[in-house]
Order: sequence, then C-alpha cells, then structure tokens
Amino acid sequence: MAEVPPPANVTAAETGDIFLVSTEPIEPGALQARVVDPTWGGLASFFGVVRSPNRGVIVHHIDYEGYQEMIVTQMRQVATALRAEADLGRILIAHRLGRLVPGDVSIAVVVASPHRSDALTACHRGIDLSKELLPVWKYEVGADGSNWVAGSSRASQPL
Amino acid sequence: MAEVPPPANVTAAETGDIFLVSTEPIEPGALQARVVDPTWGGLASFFGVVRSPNRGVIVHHIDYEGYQEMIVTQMRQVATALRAEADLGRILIAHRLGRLVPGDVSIAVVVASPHRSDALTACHRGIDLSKELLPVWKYEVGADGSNWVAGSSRASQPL
Amino acid sequence: MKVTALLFAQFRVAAGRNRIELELPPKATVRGVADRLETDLDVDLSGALCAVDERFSDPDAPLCGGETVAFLPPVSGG
Amino acid sequence: MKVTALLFAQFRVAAGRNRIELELPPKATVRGVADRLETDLDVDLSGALCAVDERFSDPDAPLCGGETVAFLPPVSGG
Repeated sequence: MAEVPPPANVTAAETGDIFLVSTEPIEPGALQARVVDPTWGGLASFFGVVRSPNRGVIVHHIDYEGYQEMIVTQMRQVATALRAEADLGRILIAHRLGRLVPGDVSIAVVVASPHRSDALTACHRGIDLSKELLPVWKYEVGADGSNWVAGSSRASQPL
Repeated sequence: MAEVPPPANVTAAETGDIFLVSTEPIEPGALQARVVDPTWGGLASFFGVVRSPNRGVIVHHIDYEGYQEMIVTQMRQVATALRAEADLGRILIAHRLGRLVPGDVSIAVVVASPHRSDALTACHRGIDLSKELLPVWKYEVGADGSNWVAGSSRASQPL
Repeated sequence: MKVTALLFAQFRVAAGRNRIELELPPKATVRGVADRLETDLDVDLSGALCAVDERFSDPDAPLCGGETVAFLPPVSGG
Repeated sequence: MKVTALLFAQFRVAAGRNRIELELPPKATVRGVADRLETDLDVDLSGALCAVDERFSDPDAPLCGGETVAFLPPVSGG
C-alpha cells in the first residue's frame, strides 16, 4: 500500500478548531474532551465506523489512503463553511489513515455550540461535506476479494 | 434538595437499547463504546453540557431533580418513536441527576445506524423529544441568585 | 379508591412533601386528585403536567384506583 | 515552467509512482498536465478530480509554474 505520511495535528489559532490526520486510533472520548467547554451547552458528534458485513460481505480490513496535506486544507474549508451557517464553538475533524479493521472509527466530526440544534445541524453538514471533500480512498479487503471502494465526484468537475 | 433515588440502568432486551439515570458522571467515551458495533457504520451523539455563563450570568451549579422511574419510561418512549422513523441500530439515552457544575455532561443521546443520515436525524430528534418528555427539573444557582429554570409544557395538556 | 400522588420540584417544595396517599371517591379523575391536593396542602398546581403510572395524561382522564398520579412542573431537563 | 504532479490510489497504482516533476510549456493548464502524464506514464486519468496546491480545481485552470497538481480518483473517505 501507499506510504503513510506522519500525522498532522493542526489547531487553527483564530477559532481553536482542531484538524487531525493520523494512523493512530480515533478515541471518541478523548476527542470530545478537547472540544467540550462550559461556554457551549451542546456537543454533537458523528463517528464513522468500519462496517462488516458491508453489503452482505464480510470485510477483513480496509486500507485508507489519503493526500494528507490536502485533507487538512479541506477540513479547514469544511469548518469555514459550517461557521458561515451558524453560531458555533469549537469544531474538530479527524480522519484515520492506514489499515483499519471492522469496528474501528475512521472519521470523527465534533461540533460544540451554544445551541443544540446548531451543533447537530453543523455536525450533519460537516460529515456530509467531509465525505465529498476529503481526499481519501478506501481499498477494501474481504471475503469476496479486494477492491477500491467507489467514490464521490461532487467536489469539482472531473477530467 | 430532593432525595436522589438509586441509579437506573435499563437495557431493553429486544433492541439492546440502553437507558441510564444516575448521579454519577456521564463519560461520553464509555457510553459510546457501549453502542458502537461493526454492524452499523454511523454513530451520532449529542451531549448536553452545563453552561456558564448562561444568559450572561455565571452559574455556580445546577441541582437536577427527576422522577426517575418515569424518566426511564419516557426514554423508552423516545426510543420507540425514533425506531418508527428510521432503520436504527442501538440507542442509548442517559440523564444525570444531582448537583452538576459547569462543564459537566447532563444528558446524552447516542444512536447507531447503518446510515449516517439516519443516525444523525434520529439523534437530533432524540434530544428534542428528550427535552420535551423527560421529567427533569433544574434548580440553577449562580451569581444572580437561584431559581427553577423555566420548562416546557409540550408533553401534554397542562392543568 | 386509593391513589398515590407525587409532587416534584416547585410543587414538592410548596407542599413540603413529595408523596401523598389519598382516598378518593369512585370515578375520580386526575383533575380531582389535583383539586384535593390543592385543598389539603394549600399548593397551586395550575400549569402542572399530569402523569398516570409514568405516562403523560390528560387532566380529565378517569382513574380506577391503585394508580400513581404525578404532578409535574414544565420540564427543563437536558 | 515546472510543476509537481501527484497521483493517488488507483492512479498511483496504475502509474507505479505517486510523484512526478514535470517541465511544461508556458500557459499550460491542469488538463495539459494530465495529458502529459497519460502519455508519459500510460495511465488513464479520465474521471479524475483535479487539485492545485491542495484546492479542488477546474481542469481548464491555467498554471503559472511552481504548483503542485494532484489527480484524485473520486473520493471515498469516512
């Protein structure tokens, strides 16, 4: 598989937003602890989990490949888009790369806000945008063989 | 303040749903670990956090009073309503009672689903319904004195 | 017939207690329980949400005895 | 002018490499970089999303030299 670059761990100075790309496990509790704050009453989170069976077929593992520098740039774009739509506290977006097995968390979007509806709406929009914009690819290995998982071209005009 | 009953820790046999009422701290990571499963690809969570300042006033603490048996009954009603609307995995609803300080988590709604949109929509609906239906009251003590927090009467026809 | 009445939060504080065993005439309603408590305990239950056996209830729902009837201020959980 | 081209996932595997330094004529576009890679490396980049310096880009965007131009299969993260 592709060489995996060192982890990116970026905090935006102006907003306190946190963008993580790493081969290390994503620990939901630890990530949320970095976002929670008495200033904001609501914390909404989405975690994507490696599924098995997927479409009826047992999955052994998934190798996640990513364009790491661009993942962080696009995470920043996602956060900017979310802030344009609501009054938000801190935003954390994390994506794991490398080999993941079923049950592992692959992606996290955590949003704090003074208002619960804003936190939840932004979290929902944040995961939808992340699925469209983050340059990440899945090579799935399972009981039926292996394949690159079909992706989305919504980010821009393809060649 | 009111006597606080012993914790309720109820698992619905048919669905695996988990309903918790306790004076113990709510640990987001530990709760989510009880819901995550390779069968479901998406995990959506909402955590309510004690705010300070709230409406511009410093909060010292909030005493949460609840009708514990009915809280569990109503959590079950919430879960049933969510399942009527989408294909969901496990649902966990937790409410803490007793004295909480700013930054403490007071409520958790965690929903797993094969589909991320279903998980997030159900989580959002789940916290909205929980705010309407769970028989819980807040007595807030802060820099401006103390008061019962204004509540919602949407659950049924008042006297 | 007998019912158990429960009071919470502001109502509990105003009444000085949270649980009252009552003997009521047959065909009493939830509202009848409230009227009785208001008289006996000098509390004002207007605006209360009503619950019978842990379910929200219309104030005019009839009782048949043995129920637990709770009077709840507007709820502010979460 | 010089640009750095990056290939990922299926494109990386097909080309056998993920990074190529290219010398291109002035006024080359993103599409021009793709054409050159398809010729030099015998890869098919049709359907690729294009990125210039970590931002998604229209295939017909002009380059001025020094950019990093990436060709990305449809993305499947999360």
